[in-house]
Amino acid sequence: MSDEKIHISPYKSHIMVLLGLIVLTVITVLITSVEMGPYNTTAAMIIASIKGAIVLLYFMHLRFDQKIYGIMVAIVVAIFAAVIVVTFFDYLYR
Amino acid sequence: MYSGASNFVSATDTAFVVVIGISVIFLVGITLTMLWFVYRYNKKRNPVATQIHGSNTLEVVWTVIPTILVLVMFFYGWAGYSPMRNAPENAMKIRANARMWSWLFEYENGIKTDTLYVPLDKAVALDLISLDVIHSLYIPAFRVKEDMVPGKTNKMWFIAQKAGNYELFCTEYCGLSHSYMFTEVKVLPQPEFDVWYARMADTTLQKEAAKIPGVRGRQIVQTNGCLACHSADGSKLIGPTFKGIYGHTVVVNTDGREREIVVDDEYITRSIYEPDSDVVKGYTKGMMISYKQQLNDADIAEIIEYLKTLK
Amino acid sequence: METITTHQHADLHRDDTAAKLGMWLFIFTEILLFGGLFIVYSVYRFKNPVAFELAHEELSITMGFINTIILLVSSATVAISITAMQKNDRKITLAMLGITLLLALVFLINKYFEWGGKFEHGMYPGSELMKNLSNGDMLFFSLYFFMTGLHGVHILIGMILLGITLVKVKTGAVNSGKYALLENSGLYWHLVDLIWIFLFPLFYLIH
Amino acid sequence: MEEQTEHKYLPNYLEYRGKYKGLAGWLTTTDHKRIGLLYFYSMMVFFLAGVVMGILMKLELISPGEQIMGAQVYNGLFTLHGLTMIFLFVIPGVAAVYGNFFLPILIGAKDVSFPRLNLMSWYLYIIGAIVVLTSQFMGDGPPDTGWTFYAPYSLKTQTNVVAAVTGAFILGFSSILTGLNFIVTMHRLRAPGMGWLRMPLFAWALYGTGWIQLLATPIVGITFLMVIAERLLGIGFFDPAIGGDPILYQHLFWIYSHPAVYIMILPAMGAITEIIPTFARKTIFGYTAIVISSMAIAFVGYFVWGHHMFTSGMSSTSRWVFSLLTFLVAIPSAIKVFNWTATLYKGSINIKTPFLWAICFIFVFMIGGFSGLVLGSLATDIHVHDTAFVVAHFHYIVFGGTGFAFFAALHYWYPKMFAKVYNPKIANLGLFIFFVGFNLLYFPMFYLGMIGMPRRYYDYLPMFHNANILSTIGSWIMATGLLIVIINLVRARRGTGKEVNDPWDGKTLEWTIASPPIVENFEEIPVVDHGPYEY
Ligand code: HEA
Ligand code: HEA
Ligand code: HEC
Ligand code: CUA
Ligand SMILES: [Cu+2]
Repeated sequence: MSDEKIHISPYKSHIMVLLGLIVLTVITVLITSVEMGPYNTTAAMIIASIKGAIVLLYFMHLRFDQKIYGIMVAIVVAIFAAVIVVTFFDYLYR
Repeated sequence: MYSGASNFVSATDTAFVVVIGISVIFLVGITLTMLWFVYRYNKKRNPVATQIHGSNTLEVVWTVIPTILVLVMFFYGWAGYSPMRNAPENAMKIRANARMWSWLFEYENGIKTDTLYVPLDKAVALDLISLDVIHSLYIPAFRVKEDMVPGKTNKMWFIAQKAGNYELFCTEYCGLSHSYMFTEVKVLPQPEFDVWYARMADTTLQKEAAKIPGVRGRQIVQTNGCLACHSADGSKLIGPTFKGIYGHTVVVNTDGREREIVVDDEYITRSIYEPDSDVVKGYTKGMMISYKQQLNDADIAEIIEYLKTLK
Repeated sequence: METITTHQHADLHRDDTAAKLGMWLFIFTEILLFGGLFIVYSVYRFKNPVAFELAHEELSITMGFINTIILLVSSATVAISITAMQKNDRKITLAMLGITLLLALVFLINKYFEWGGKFEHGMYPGSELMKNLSNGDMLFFSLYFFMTGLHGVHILIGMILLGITLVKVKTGAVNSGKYALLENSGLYWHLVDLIWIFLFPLFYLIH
Repeated sequence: MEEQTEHKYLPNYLEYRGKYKGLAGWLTTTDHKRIGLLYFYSMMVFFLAGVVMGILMKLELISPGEQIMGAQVYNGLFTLHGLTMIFLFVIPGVAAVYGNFFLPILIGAKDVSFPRLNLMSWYLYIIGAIVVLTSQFMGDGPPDTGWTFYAPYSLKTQTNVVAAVTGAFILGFSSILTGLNFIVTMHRLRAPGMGWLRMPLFAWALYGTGWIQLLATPIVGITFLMVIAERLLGIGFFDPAIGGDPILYQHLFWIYSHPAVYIMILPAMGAITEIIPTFARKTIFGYTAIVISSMAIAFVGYFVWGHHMFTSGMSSTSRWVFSLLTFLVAIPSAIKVFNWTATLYKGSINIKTPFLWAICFIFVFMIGGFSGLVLGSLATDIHVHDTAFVVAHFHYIVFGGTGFAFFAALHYWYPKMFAKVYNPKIANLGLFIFFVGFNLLYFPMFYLGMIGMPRRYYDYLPMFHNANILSTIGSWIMATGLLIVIINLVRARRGTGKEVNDPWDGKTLEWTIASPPIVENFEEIPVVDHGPYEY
């Protein structure tokens, strides 16, 4: 038995989220086809992160679940990001 | 300790003394305290325990003090190490090549040796190059060590401060004969070094040597580390022995087929340039790397002369 | 957190929250599994920026785009199927799961053609062509095959999970009072989508 | 299989008959206690095999030149020894045996959250072990890369690396699933009233460990997969000939393998933390500080991996960053040692075998830890990296730490697990000989490293001879000690049972139930209204 109160997302919200994601995908494709030098990658990654966040928050229900899941996800993402940063202390300064 | 064999010894050994010193104090202190408690608060002497749940003051104290101490240790370690990174501009440059299981040092005037000769009191900078897998150049007396990573040139430098011979080891595991990948550093006073340097560069001497069949070839085989894998006396190492090899019939595996072949000039050349094309039965493929970069046809001709002498 | 401390249940065998927590933890593991590859990717891209940029032109943005859309839609259908289950609408649940599986299949077929195209050009792991590539290209394609391949494996696992769920919904073993399996397979499926969201720009949209 | 029996008499977990009897009953069990024992027995087999390999290596090293084996055999031997000890003994180690057996009991639960997954972890462990072992007999001979599988040697060697790496990959999964199971168990199944800060510290240690297992292991998993792909399919990742970066391999390997050393030590520290208050008859000093230090080790331990690579050609920036972080991770360990010592203060100490093991643990752990500081400091690590000094460090801290804690825990919980009592005099004698042998075996290696003897050396120069002789003799003394300890325990197991529900007068929940525990541990789930060590 789940002892959490159940939050039911309406169908409509799923559709809206999906539309949002598709729009963002189109934007990434468009943005990366304009010449912006190194900012292309940055832009693409920012959009991908936004999309990821949307999936996590709505599809994966983090927004409505107990906080603990959200906290865990945040910690995991932070650790992973830190690992990349620390790895790059090597490659950036070789 | 503090032998002064190189310019890095004193700072490194100071770091050792600091880290180990603090450690020993704590080790002895904590051990004695523990033993004292075990004795003093033994069940017999202290039948009823006093319940103490903790003390924030103490926790802070024994967090902050070790933190300060480790920062001190860090500092000494870093201070001893950071000069190792920056070789002076005027340092003498030597290319150090490592391959499975031998060393080759190339000097600016083209000399190649398998022993590292360096002048006394002069900065020497090594370019560390590996031809196959990772090795590591380690001179304990100098307190220096750096890996030799294929595809990447690492650097090392030092000033030898005492004449003499020192061990030089490979400390990164590199396969079968890792523990035999050993040579010496010979530190010579500048005048002696100069004599050696000039003599080695003198090609007339080599030409002289080349007059006696096989002598030059023997030198090449030695400096290129062939003898790490091929013996000259018939014993079996990683590769087949060189003794009696010339003119002899061997069974080789060519692209999965076995065939017999007589060892002649062409076969030897191929064995050196493309060792994997004919693999001698009973030996593993991929062990010997191609020497296309290091040896030319003239060298191989000399090697063949040498092999002919090994009856 | 103290609120969830007293929930020892007499019935050990049914703890949906535990199952969900377990699934989340497993997802973290998966994220780091791919994380390792993202580290490799970022390092090699950093070292070979030009080669990576040129190599990506071998990949078809259209294909990648279509696959992205497919996965996004399939993610939405899974989410809808869960809502439907909560509303006790089994028909929609089944339909949505069916569509998800179908989309997953289309994704794989698409991938099959994409890889197949590469193979036809002699471009596959270990091929002569690949061995003769320049270093940066070689790394790009190694990573491409490895990462999309591993992602493909995850699609398969996700399909199996969703397939089992579908059957169980049909038999009624998964129902509106007990749908942890559906929720967890859904979570897994979203993860597969999540990873693709990053793979897409990294391989197809380099600029 | 866990249906609650209706009878008055509740069978204990050893005699309980589920669907199957005998061996099949054990192999299909989902009882966490039985799974703990499955781990225990299989692990002891691997451990003893690893120990024999260690002894053989020492025998070979007794003097320069070939003694009993050739170089290829020696290289294969230290690889298998390292693999066995690391992946089959200390990484599952304390967590898989005592964690499985006692975690649910300590938090007042009937089992872990996913009992079947738990059994599956054990099967994965066994399968992984078998795959690793097949590498010895199939293909072109035993792998000879060392347990670190450094590229590009691991890509070049003709030996059977793929099998060994695959085995390690499977073992990684086993470890991940165990960690996952424990974390969920602690979140979900704590007895009513047992808030997070009333959990025994062993449980906390397992909680930290679980997170490391979960977040670090997949990195090495994927790295191993890449090595396999590179060897089998020829898609290049690490071979410099195709632009790969061998140093990147090292980063990935140590991103896991450094945290892995804390997977080994945290549960060990946790076990010691259970033992000390019990025998000091006193509540633990600084409960919260220990909790925080466990979590801090888990967290900071994630960011120090580069200290294994100080000489690899990493950038200078990384080197000092990693050195600094390495020193910081020593602090939480220090906090634990201080708290253990402080717990003894004004206690009423009951000197029993487990306590003696714990004290010895603290001593050797300190030596291991302090030698870790020597390695963490840049200048000194440059000198002793990849020498016998490192070998001494990790034997002191892995064997001395985790190994000692394993035996401490075994002597502590033995009566609970089997309801048998061992002979304490013989146990103490065994410990004494073991301890002397241990130090004689490994201490000379510190010296050898300082004078420059590299590790993984099959043969060495005469200048290293004397210390090596001492060390080899130490290995025999230690073998004698371990033999005594083990024989004593085996004899006790064979002996008659005793009523020993609470032989040490412990306060944690496992001492409130019967020995051996009944199938679902508690007749009734306890309600907890105080901290774990209230004397
Ligand atoms: C259980 C496993 C374990 C543990 C817990 C540790 C703990 C530590 N290790 Fe160790 N280590 C290994 C297992 C472990 N290690 C292994 C297996 C290898 C070799 C791998 C291989 O190459 O094969 C290795 C290698 C290794 C290296 C690489 C050496 C090299 O190859 O050059 C380094 C370098 O920094 C290091 C450092 C440390 C440090 C600083 C700690 C610290 O966490 C120690 C902290 C403890 C203390 C400091 C003692 C207690 C403190 C006090 C009593 C208070 C007083 C303290 C102060 C004043 C600070 N270790
Ligand atoms: C838990 C971890 C663990 C443990 C317990 C041990 C235990 C031992 N190790 Fe360890 N060792 C490692 C982990 C461990 N090792 C690792 C990770 C490596 C690195 C591998 C690599 O480089 O890749 C290593 C490497 C290593 C080397 C270095 C190889 C080299 O660099 O050249 C040596 C050399 O002597 C060695 C020796 C020993 C010995 C003698 C024991 C013995 O345990 C000592 C104690 C012996 C006993 C307690 C005997 C008990 C006796 C019996 C049970 C009866 C049966 C016995 C007989 C019939 C003889 N080990
Ligand atoms: C790392 C070890 C190694 C080194 C160094 C090495 N070899 Fe070899 N060599 C082998 C092995 C193994 C074989 C057998 C397998 C094969 O044919 O590839 C071999 C085969 C040969 C053969 C063919 C032998 C026969 O009996 O048919 C010749 C000739 C040879 N090597 C010459 C050399 C020369 C010259 C050098 C140095 C410039 C050298 N090798 C360095 C390992 C080595
Ligand atoms: Cu070269 Cu070891
Ligand atoms: Cu480490």
